[in-house]
Amino acid sequence: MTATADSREDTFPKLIVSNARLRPQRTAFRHKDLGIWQSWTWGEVHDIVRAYAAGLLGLGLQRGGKIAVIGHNRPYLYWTIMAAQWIGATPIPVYADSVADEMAYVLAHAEVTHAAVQDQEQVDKLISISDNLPRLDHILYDEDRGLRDYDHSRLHPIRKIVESGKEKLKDPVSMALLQDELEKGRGSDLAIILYTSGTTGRPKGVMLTFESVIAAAEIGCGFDNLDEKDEIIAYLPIAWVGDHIFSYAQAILAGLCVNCPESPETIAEDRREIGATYIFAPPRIFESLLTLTMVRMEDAGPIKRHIFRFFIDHAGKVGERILNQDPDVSLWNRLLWHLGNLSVYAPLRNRYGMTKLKVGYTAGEAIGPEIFRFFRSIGVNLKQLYGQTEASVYITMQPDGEIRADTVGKPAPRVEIRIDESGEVLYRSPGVFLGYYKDEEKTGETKTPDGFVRSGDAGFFDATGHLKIIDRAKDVGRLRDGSLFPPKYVENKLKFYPNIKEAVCFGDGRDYVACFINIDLVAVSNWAERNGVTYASYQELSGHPLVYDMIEKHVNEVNRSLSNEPRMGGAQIKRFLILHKELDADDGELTRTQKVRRGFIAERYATLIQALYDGSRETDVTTEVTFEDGRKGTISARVKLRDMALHPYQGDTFLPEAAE
Amino acid sequence: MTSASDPHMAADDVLLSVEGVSLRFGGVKALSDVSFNIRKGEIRAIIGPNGAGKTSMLNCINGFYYPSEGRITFKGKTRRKMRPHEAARGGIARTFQNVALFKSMSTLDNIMAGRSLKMKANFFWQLFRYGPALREEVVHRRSVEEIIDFLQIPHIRRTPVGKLPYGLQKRVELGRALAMEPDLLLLDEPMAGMNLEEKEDMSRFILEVNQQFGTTIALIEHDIGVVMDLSDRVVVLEYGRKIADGTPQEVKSDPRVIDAYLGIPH
Amino acid sequence: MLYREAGQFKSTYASDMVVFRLKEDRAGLAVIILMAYALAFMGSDFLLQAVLIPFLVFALAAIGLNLLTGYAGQLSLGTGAFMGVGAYACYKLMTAFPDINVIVWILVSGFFSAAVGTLFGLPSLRIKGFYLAVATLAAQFFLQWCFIRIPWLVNYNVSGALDAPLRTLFGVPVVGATATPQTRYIVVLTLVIVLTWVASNLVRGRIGRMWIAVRDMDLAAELMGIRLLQTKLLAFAVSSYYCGVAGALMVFLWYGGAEYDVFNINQSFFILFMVIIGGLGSLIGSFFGAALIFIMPILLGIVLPIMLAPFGIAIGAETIEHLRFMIVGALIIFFLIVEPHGLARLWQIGKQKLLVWPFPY
Amino acid sequence: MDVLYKVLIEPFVFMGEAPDLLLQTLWEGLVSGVLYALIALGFVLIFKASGVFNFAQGIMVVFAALTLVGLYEKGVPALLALVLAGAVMLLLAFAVERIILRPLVNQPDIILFMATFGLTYLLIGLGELIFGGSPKEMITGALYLPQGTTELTLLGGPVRFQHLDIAAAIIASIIIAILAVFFSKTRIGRALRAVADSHKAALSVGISLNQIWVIVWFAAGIVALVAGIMWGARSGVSFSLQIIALKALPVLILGGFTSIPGAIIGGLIVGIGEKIGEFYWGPLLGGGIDTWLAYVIALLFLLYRPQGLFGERIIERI
Repeated sequence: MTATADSREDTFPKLIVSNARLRPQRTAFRHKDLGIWQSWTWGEVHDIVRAYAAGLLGLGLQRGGKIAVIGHNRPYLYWTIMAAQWIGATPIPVYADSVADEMAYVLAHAEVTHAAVQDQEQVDKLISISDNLPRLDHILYDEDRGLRDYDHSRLHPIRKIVESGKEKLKDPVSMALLQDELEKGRGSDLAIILYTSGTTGRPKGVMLTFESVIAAAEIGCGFDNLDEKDEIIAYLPIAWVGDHIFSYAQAILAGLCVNCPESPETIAEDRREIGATYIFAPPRIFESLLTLTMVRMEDAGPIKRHIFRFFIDHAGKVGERILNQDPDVSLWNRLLWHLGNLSVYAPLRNRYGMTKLKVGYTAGEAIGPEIFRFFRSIGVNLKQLYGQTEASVYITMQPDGEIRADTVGKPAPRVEIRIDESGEVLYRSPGVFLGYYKDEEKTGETKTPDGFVRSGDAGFFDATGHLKIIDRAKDVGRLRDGSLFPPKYVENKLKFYPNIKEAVCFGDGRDYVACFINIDLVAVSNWAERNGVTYASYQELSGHPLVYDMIEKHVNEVNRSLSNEPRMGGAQIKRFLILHKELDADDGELTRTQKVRRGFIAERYATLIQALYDGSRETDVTTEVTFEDGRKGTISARVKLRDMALHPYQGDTFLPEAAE
Repeated sequence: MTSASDPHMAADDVLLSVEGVSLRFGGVKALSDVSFNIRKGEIRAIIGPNGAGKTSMLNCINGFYYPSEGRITFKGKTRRKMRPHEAARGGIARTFQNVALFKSMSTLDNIMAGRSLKMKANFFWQLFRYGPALREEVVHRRSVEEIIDFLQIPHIRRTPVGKLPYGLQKRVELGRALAMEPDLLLLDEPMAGMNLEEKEDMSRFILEVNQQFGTTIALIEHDIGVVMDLSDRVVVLEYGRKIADGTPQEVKSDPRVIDAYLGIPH
Repeated sequence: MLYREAGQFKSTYASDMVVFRLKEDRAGLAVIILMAYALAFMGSDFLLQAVLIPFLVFALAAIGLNLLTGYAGQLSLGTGAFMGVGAYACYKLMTAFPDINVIVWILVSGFFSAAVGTLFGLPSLRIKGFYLAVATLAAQFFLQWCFIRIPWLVNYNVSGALDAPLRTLFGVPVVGATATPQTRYIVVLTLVIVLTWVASNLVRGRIGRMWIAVRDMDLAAELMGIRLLQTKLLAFAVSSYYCGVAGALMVFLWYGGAEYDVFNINQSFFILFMVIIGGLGSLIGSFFGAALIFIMPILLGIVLPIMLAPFGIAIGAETIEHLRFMIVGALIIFFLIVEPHGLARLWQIGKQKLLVWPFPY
Repeated sequence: MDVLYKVLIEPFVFMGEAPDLLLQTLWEGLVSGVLYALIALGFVLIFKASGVFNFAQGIMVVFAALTLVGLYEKGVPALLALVLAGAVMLLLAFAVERIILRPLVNQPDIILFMATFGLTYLLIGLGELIFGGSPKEMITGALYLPQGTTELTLLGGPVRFQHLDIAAAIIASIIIAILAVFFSKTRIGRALRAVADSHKAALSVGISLNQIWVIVWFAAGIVALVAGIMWGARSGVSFSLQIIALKALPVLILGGFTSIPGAIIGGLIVGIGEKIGEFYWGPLLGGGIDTWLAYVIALLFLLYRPQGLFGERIIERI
């Protein structure tokens, strides 16, 4: 760990100053813009941020004020966070793809007076809700396209604010003022409020202090020895705690370089160009990479396909052990793996842009064991971690050599974990949050008097001391016969099949488990093409009998696997249906981070749930949908239901033991 | 991308005027005695049924055809004969009804080719791609990237345009014309063969070009809705003759136009 | 498969616009150039004299024709004659000013063929395609006639042929009977590398884009302010320059003397084949085309007798010659059917496959 | 002044002084012009029906003539050899359609053009392999072609008419006439013309494109055979005839690629112009100018009228 946490540098602005001193010429940010990677050194970033901070002061943003940050990963938006922190204001990053209503709630709740946004789209959104935001005074924007003819009385290009700040800083008084503001910052100050999208209810503002965020960043940087030579690509929402810790806190702490892609369409290419050394991504990213790989390989020539199969199979056998530096792998197997590395694995890693990858993390949800093992077997050092916004991410991590697909690792450094009698995981660490913004009650519910935080997840430690998460604590339900029903656990098992994109299981307080399934259009349409299944629409494909047969096989396999696990046998799926439409965040069915909103779905598709439990063979349903352009409409369909045969299992129903 | 003309210039400042222009091919008369003008900074639509001579009119304006009679005055200069490349040098750019891109080149190179006129480095430096030649390439590459950014096509930067879908090709062609930083931009059916979404995008780009760079635009379009939304003034041709000229509202209510064009169901 | 482009990002336009954007390509090129020079010391005289020198000369001529036909889209059947102009010009200059270095004269001689080429390119303003090909045929036959009928060109030499007087570079003979194949090869190789680099500079810049624009859609090019005649004439001039230099190299560094007959119409066709088979509009294709059209018959001449020997078929040199003609003809047709865009396209596809390996696309 | 006199005045004075020589030159020009026209006709046939600029037309002339002579030398009776040579041309037409045209349909013109280059090399190799590379005598006698010379005194001097030339002119004219009639009067002929305009139109006549290709290539083969016999009788059968066939190019330029009358008139202009030029102006330049004169004539003509004598004016549209 080269970037030591100098005790004096207890805020990010102070760390930036120190970066500008220690490594003024190292690249701090890159942004693919106008076809090339425009770059800024730490020295330049420091100057811009300081001037920006001066400019923000000029716009009336003050210590304790709030500024919203809305948009994709752009250097100027990250710098907005830095500049705001410099003058003691609190940045509030907001998901860029939130619809206006959601955004209005967050901005009003946070009482923002300023907003820095990416482009015209966000400006329009803010203007459309400005009636609900009387406090919002100034909107700053990064890209000026289309904004030329807007009323500029409260609209400013960020660059102009930076310029005005530069002008101001020519005055020694202003310069001194800025220095003063910098020094006023304390580690215990509020650094940022991150709104969690929340699977239920309104978003909550998680308040994090500099101390917490920096401590978390220290944990991360220390654990994997990150330094200024590392490169990270920032493409996940800046309002997500993962991006904030990885692309912001750790980048500043370690002095590493943050790369912002050009546009959503070019991420794959940009990722490859940069060749990041450090990545953090939710499982769905890895899942889609693997799906894409398999789909593409279907189109490869037979020889290539055989080579690929052969080496991937070989990697499946020994790859992980080689990565774990297991000495028991035979010389021949090692040789073969290296041959495979030359011909398949290294080129694959290259296509994924992971050639230079030191370590990659996945978190946020359970990753399919096949997916996890696949990446590890071809030499990608992928690890899981378990974290939460309230913990500034880190709760458990997987140390080198102890990486397994089915657990999330050991407690991270400086983190204490205990499991309460109901099976809920509680943790205490330097990274824990201050509280929920303007919500004492919720804060009290979540934080125990002794400083532990209720994670809301149910889990247990296995024999090796690794934590295993089974579900949201409140979601773990019981069937009417008393057997355990962890819906997420079952759903994840289903979702590990590439053909299944989303699954929603029901069963709490009922006689048996039943399930909605969403097919994965890419994988299934590819399957359809190969199997001569013709279809005209998503709806038709999802209702196709052959598709049902295929999904039935998957469900059956999941049932068998559940029947073999202790305590889980009762959670086998008895009936399922395939939804006629894709679950969509625009319809409120998913959160912005693509998590299922169970309650909402249950309400919306009540007729379907009724059909699942009344034994009918098919049922009609009409659903209101929101199209991409915002118009609303309805679709109706006749949905078929399938019954499954259950596998026999041992009927033990005790709760997971808490292990410490 | 900057443009010489100021968008806030007086609206009645005439950029181009066409006076009594006729065009004959052998015995066929494609245009007869057409007169109209285009003011600085406006969006001027030319509409009319098929075969009304709209494209021929554009071809006369940018020097591809010489009018058999009549005069065309551009930026105060009247001329009878002008070669197309002279028109280009004078500041007239153009897109075509059936996309006339350089098919084997990438999007980037197509738009770069649009800047040929602006590039001055002599042959000697070109030989070694050094000094002024390289500096010039870099400077113009940047301008081209700005156009690519403006048209939101960074993902097809290196794709040979022949492989692009039609809608994107039209967009690249617009980019190539913009690269010339024209004073007058002639668009021949910029939205032909596009779906609704593509049409909306294209309309937005046309408006933005007009507003941001102050470029004067003359366009031929079949989609009446688009014409009415976009244009400041409309001239209507039928069988090579002008039958109406005025604001979209005026033209819409002109009985001759209704007879000749709008009345015909499409 | 061999590529690791992850991490090779560009932060300036200059580095984004280089020919070889990936370091693997740059390394490959370096290896090829090194090996080419190493061959000067390792290759036999036969290899240098009968295979490599002519290959390079033809490649240069093919680049010349490719600039005109492949890039600017102007079909020419007069390549042989333009090469001849270069050779005769070089001879006159070399004998008139024996003290000036021969390399200078080789490079200067290209200007003469450039001038002649420009003259014969004038009709390209009005005529296109096959019609233009006939115009260049006029150049071919007229110039060839000049080579025969104007004895001044060969300094009233009774034989009517060009000969190669002794000329040295740094004291080492490069032209003339005493010049070793090794020296000549190194000189030719160096010139070809430099001129290829220059050609690549041209085609990647404004001029190249203008040529391609004129080729792909001349009307649109003109409406964008590109003057067609100037652009086409420039293509004729540059193309003829390359052909002229190739002609001079051919006579003085390969044959060591020649008659007018080497610049006949068949030479023109021969080089056109190279361009077409190699790939129109591709510099590397010119090398591939030259290799296939020139080296393959040589290989056939060696391989055919060996292959047929086990069957007890002994064939005379004449028959081999005939078979070679047939096979070249058949191969041209075959390649056109399999890949009309030439070997360069195959090369490009192959590279792309390596780049996306193991994916098919 | 002297030069101008020699170029502008003297040749005409000479013409006037010796009209018999002028007549002789004109006659020779006419004969070669007719033969040029015949070869050009082969090009036109193929170009009209398939859009292919058949560079191999020249070698087809040689190949046809070689086949005829070669068969005769092997002991086949002359007339049977003639029929067999025709059959070989039919075979060739089938082969070309199968091997070249069908796989390359829809490719750009230049690709098809290059393919005929390949065909040229293939035929050269094949011809030399089978019949040897040395020049052969045309079997004029065995084919009952007239020989000998008639010398008439015309315009004050002796003018010689080779019987063979007379025959050549007559036969060539007959072939041209037959083709012209075939094209304008018969169903297949009209179909061929339809192909030139649109492939669909041809299909509506009920003839497949492939058949049409075979027919035109066969017709071009027969034309080549006749041309080969005539040229061969005048100057021997060898591969250098191929170069003479290239003379058909300027003829085509003058006449337009798709016009039969154009090919005839172009052929005559080239043939006569070349002979006159060579005879009257050639000596000024040291002789041998007939190798390029035709091209230069065509070139100058093109600059004046890019679409040829009979081509339609091209109106470019965008």
